Amino acid sequence: MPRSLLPWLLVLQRLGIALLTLVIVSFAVFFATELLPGDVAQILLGQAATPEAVAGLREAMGLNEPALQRFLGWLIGMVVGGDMGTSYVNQMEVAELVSGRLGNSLRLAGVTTLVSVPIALALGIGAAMWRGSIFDRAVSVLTISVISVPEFMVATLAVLIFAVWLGWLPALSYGANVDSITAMLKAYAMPVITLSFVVSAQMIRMTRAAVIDTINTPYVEMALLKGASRSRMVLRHALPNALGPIANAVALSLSYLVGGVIIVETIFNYPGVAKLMVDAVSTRDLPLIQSCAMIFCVSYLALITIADMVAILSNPRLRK
Amino acid sequence: MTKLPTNWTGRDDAMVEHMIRRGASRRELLKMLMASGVAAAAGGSVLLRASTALAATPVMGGSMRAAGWSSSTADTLDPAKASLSTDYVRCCSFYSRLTFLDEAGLVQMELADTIETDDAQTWQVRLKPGVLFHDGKTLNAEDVVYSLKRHLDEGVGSKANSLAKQMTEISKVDDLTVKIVLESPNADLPTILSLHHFMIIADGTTDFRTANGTGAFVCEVFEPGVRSVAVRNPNYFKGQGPYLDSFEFIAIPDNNARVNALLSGDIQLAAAINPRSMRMLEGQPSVQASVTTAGNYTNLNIRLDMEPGARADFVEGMKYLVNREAIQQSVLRGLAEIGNDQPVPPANRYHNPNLAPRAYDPEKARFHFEKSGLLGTEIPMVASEAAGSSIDMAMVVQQAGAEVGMNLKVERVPSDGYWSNYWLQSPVHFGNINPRPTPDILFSLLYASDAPWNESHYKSERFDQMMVEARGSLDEEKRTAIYWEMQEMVANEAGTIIPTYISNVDGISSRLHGLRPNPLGGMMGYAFAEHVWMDA
Amino acid sequence: MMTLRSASTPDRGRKPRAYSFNWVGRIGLAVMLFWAVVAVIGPWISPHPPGEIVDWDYFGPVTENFWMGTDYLGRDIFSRILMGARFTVGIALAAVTLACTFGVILGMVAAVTGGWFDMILSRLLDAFNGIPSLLFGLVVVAAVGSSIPVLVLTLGAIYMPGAYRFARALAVNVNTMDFVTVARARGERTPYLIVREIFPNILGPVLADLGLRFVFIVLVLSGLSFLGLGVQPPNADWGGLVRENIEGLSLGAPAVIFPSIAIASLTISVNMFIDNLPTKIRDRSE
Amino acid sequence: MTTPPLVRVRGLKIGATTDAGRKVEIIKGVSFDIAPGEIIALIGESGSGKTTIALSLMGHTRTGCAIHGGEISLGTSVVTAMTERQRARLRGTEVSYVPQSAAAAFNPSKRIMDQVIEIADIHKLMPPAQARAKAVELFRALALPDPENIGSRYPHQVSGGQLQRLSAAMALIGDPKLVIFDEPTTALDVTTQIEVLRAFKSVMAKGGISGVYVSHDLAVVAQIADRIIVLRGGEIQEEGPTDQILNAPRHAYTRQLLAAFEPVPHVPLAVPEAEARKPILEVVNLHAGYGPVRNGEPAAKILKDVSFRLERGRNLGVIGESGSGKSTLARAIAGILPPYKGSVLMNGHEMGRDIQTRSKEELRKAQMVFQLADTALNPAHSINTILARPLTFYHGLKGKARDARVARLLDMVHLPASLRHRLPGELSGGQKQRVNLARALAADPDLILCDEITSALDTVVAAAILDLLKELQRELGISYMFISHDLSTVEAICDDVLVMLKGEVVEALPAAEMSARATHPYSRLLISSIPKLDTGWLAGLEQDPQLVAQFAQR
Repeated sequence: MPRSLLPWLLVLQRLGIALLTLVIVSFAVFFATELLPGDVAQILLGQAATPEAVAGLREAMGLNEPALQRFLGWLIGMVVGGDMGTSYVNQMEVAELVSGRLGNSLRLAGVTTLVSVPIALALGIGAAMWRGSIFDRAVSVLTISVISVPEFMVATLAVLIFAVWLGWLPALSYGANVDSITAMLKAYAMPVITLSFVVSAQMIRMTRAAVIDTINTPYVEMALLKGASRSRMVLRHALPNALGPIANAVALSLSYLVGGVIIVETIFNYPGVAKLMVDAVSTRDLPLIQSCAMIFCVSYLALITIADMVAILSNPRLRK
Repeated sequence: MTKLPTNWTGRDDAMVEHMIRRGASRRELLKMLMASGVAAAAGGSVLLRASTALAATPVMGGSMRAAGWSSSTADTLDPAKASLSTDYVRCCSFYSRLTFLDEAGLVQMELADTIETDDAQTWQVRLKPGVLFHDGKTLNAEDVVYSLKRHLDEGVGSKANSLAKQMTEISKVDDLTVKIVLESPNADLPTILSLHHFMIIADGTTDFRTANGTGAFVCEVFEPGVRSVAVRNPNYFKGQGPYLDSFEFIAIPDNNARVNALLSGDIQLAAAINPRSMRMLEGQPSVQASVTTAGNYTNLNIRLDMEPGARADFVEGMKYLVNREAIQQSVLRGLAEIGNDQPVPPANRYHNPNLAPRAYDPEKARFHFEKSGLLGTEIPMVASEAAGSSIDMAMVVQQAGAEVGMNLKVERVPSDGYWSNYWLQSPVHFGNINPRPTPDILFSLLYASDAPWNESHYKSERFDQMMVEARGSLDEEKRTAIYWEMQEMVANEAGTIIPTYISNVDGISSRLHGLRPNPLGGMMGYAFAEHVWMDA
Repeated sequence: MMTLRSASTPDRGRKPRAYSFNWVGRIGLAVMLFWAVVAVIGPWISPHPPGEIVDWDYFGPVTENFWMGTDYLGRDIFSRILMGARFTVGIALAAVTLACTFGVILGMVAAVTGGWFDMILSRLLDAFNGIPSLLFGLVVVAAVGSSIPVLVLTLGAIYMPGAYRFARALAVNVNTMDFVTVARARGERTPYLIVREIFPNILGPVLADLGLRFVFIVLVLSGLSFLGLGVQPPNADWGGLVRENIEGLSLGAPAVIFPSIAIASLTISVNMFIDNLPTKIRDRSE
Repeated sequence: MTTPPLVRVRGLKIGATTDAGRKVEIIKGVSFDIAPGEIIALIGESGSGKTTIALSLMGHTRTGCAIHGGEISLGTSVVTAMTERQRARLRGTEVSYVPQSAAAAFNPSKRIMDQVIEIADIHKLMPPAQARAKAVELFRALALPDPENIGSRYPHQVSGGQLQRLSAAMALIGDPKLVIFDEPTTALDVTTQIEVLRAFKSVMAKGGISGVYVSHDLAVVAQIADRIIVLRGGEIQEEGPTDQILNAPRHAYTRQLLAAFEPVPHVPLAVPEAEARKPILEVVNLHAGYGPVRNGEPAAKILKDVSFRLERGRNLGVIGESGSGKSTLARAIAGILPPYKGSVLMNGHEMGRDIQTRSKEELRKAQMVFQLADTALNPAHSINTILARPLTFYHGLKGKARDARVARLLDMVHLPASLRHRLPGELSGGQKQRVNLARALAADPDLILCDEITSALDTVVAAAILDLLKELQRELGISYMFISHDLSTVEAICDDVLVMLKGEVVEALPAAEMSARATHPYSRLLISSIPKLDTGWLAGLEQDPQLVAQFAQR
């Protein structure tokens, strides 16, 4: 086959695998949902769930078809037309329900990324550059403490200090009343601080490890023997070759920002996709559950793929 | 403001406030004040100040943000489906009912002008004329008929379906008159119509993505599970309309986050604060607590139709084993009144004050357990966050059981699906009952032999007969007497242990005024929005 | 020191000095061992039953009788932390063992067999990785309720793909080594290759990884407890204790501070220990 | 010497801290001088400290090492007294470095030109355009192809020999007074090595630059160095002009080193006539390759139509340069890489293609020994475990019998029995290779496939291993198939030699008369490229440029 087609075939293969993964996840999520006790009608009726009432509501909601049939219908609609379906619970288009929440989640993830990635990379590279120095030790103590403290402690303490005691920042962050830049900064400050804490630690550690790994290679020693300064060795020689693993670490950390932020969303009352999914699960709203799961999966796969691309682009040997 | 005597300090001020928050009665407070040597007049003035500046003049304008405790994508503007406090708050501000209950628990007319009956079976509802929906349509009898009839359609999924079933005929008489015929006489219909589910919507409404009602506020934004924004309805039929220009309602499920948001000033009202957060509010001049004891309770249910509840001694033992005082003091931090195992709360005019609560008596409990032959057997008690405070209560009961050799095991189960999978099903489980305005609703819902929510599966023909008798009677004295006896029967015969009536505590900003307790629940029976105002 | 040596490098009879590590690691080890001991003997040394209400007041201060104050119900926090050690350490340890056992075995099998088995398993577990772990935990616990076996299985399932990926990567490296080729050329079957040739050579890094995973599991467990899903009351793991008493945070109540310290001390000590393991054990882990 | 020396090293001591925290002295007081324009060679085995000394001239020590005593001066500056910053100023301008493996020393993610002129950039020696022009000049001087454009490639896009010369250009760009060559040709094939050595020699001579040439290979050093310093265990054993060291060594160790170069003629094993004619191994039209198989053929075909016979008691050598397919041949025979065409016959009957289809007995008869003893022994197993496994596996031995056999095996490879409880990591390279052999012997094979088993060893150790192989053959009557790129090794042990090129056998020769009997041009080129212990060999060597262009992978 012609050489120039090869990368495209690889991309196609990648996409195919990703799609397959999504379908697998979708089925897994479906069966998991089926295992949950109670269905949407029972849950909606709550204490009022007498058998007749449940049967009536089920009938009215069109839930009398077998679940698998409904799921397959949803899946086909999704794959063929990108149609996320209609929520059982409130009859709204899932796309409509999700879009606002996803926007929120992505905004939060985006701001957190903008804040945490540069800081984490700087600290990680710095720690690697001056390995064994006071700075390195300080960074390592910091990351260990951050890794070791539960997220909800960080978040709750942040609220207490900055919102309740100092009154500098709002205790809530739910995207309303963001009419100026300052208001936006204020609204996002607290969740972003908390999340940055949580995701940075891993990135710092991995960055440091990756850079140190490359610092130990002969070509970085060669740079030293050319008379290069420490910063030149690290920034010009070690870093470009550590990009692959760093990108991987960053991607893994960031994938946490979409679905893993349930605690932060809870504490700051931030309306993101994670809470939406929890809601959907607690109301057994299958189309919504599925859509949320797809979002998490897609974002995870996208990030991993981007990381792979970075690794490939940063390495001329793989670039061909 | 009245000048205070010189020996009265800010600390005393705080103490009085604290006692009021804890639900101390005015008499108790005065007694305390007398004992501390403060003149009655001065004490009175403190009380006045402490129980919010009631006398202040309402201020128009401003906006506020309030937070409830529960919210999800299942949030709805459909009053029939409303199930969470969040839904009730929204329904109350966007819609109106035919009647409502005032602070004293008395029925007042809202959309209805008059409600009349001769036999408590056939009712004539006359509507106020000229009431406008938000979309400009005028309220008429068809809207009322549609609104009420919806509850009978099972496809709607109405929460009030079982209550509504007694309305066998709902028909339009003329443009402003509706006739309601009941299955059997029920003198409480006006009270029933004040329930949140019976909000009036426009005829033919099926789309509830926004609300078209006759309420004090117009729905501007509604995002299920996120928030709603309401703005003043300029055409409100009650004349001057609400004080607030707008109000935003959100839900913060996490208690601590809700309190923190109140303390930081992000919200002006935090509904249903956990008693253990009270200390966070104490000594904060910017916030106050508003306490309502409406009759909400969390109870321990023992099914009488299966083991171990089929053994009467077990049930009897459990009633002695439940340390009501410990639950009141430790679990609910004093923000509760001790209950006497029957559902009619002290605030209700039919409450039987002569029925003394069972005292905590481990020895008697042990005696009965031994007699039942179950001492030492492991018996699971199902509790869940879904039934508020039930886990803590269960732990108190379990500890007491451990001390007399009764092996009760707390089984915490998920909130999701609790009501359909455990409540009414498990042999020993906890339930949680929201306040209902009349004994009849409570008894027919919870204790009649065919009651849909017969928590302990209690069956008594005599009880059923008495209920029907009281329901159809327009003689207050007779009704009271019957209800008192029924309360005794429930307390002694049923398997439902109601240790306390739990007070609802709403945290409010000091800038917020006009909030008063209401027998339908916290936040002024969820209808606070049209009654409160903000300091400028 | 002895336990570490025998556990991580069974065959090595080197001079003990080769495995000495610095004082930071030793402190970490000491704290870990302390909590391990507490987890075992906790119930016997606790002054009060964990469920007993000992004080009508709540969020009580540190006193002579209640060394770490009292909680929101007026129970003795000291006793509850001793009791919680067993659940926190026990569940996390069980889960991490489960995750690593299955992950490592599958990882090694995938690395050695390769081909379709490897490809499908890797894809599947990768997909699983895309599901946020806390959400997964929430769903499972919502479905089947929370009991200790459920928590262990759930947490184990959450971390299995990570352990798999890690072990597989290591095993793929070892698998290309000549000594494995020698064994293969000798005619050895896959189980022998995995058990005798590969496993001993990935054990060190796997143990280090297990330590880090343990920390994550402790944190996820506390996160689950924070969201209301944990051990059955009146017992509670440390995360549960923090959640129960979180209202006391602004009051500076010992009831919330001490459980937090307990969590942090455990996780920090494990991290300190792992970070300061001799490079011989750790070098292949990054 | 009238001119002052360029480099003065006096009483140099370098210490290292091991992982376990122990401190050891690796350079124990070394003193020498280098005159301007002089090239000295540091010769020694691994662990002799030759690279450590060379790097210390740049003021650099590797992680864990530090200069403990003595003085190094370069021209007028005292390197040992400098700060790290001052030393950095020295590197690249006064003294520069040519690494052992240019492939590893070039940053894979940057273009070659940027790396070559980086020294000029770091030290602000000249504007980039000028540096580039100078680099092209150097490329030309180093006889690199396409000097104008080679700099715009990435390191992985040029060959190893070119990369090695490019690294020399990198070292020379800053006009240093001293260049350190750290085994710069060790990783190269012999045919490539010649060109690289020539290029080095000519630029050094042209610029009058002093050099330090670190190597373990006396023959290579003989071509380029003016003086040789023989090192062992961090101490100088002998120092003298190249001619003197080669022809009149004074120190016993030097003599030992030289002796290892002496070809030891191989005496074929006397085998009964009837046995001898029976081939122990016969390979017929063997084809093998890697990659996904399509239409029964793999994507990358390595071995093409290889056939040969190996008779009992005889040894077969396989020589060729990297990429010639000689290791693949061994793997295909062992079944590790199943051939896709052709057959392998052992003692006359055909064996299964892959390991799975071969019987235990078939597997037992042919054992393989790998080049890198380090990776061929499981670091987690004791020597006893390693040797006991094949005994149990093939012979079902257990308990005392097995222990006794392990002891015998260790004795056969001249290792003390006390070693059996050690781990491979505690053994020296030579010891490990002996254990490797012992493991092969444990199977009681007819044939041992030796894949470059002496290449990674120091000369003296390698010679001892060869002696051992011969001894074992005399005792056990086994045959070897001996794969190597080193002709003298093959000569020392083999009876017949196959010359391989690009997966094909180009010629089969009797080992004793290879140079005389070789007819294939590639064989002749290969044989003529082996350096000789003669200072004039490189200068006097004439190779047909056409041949070179055709076969050498420069």
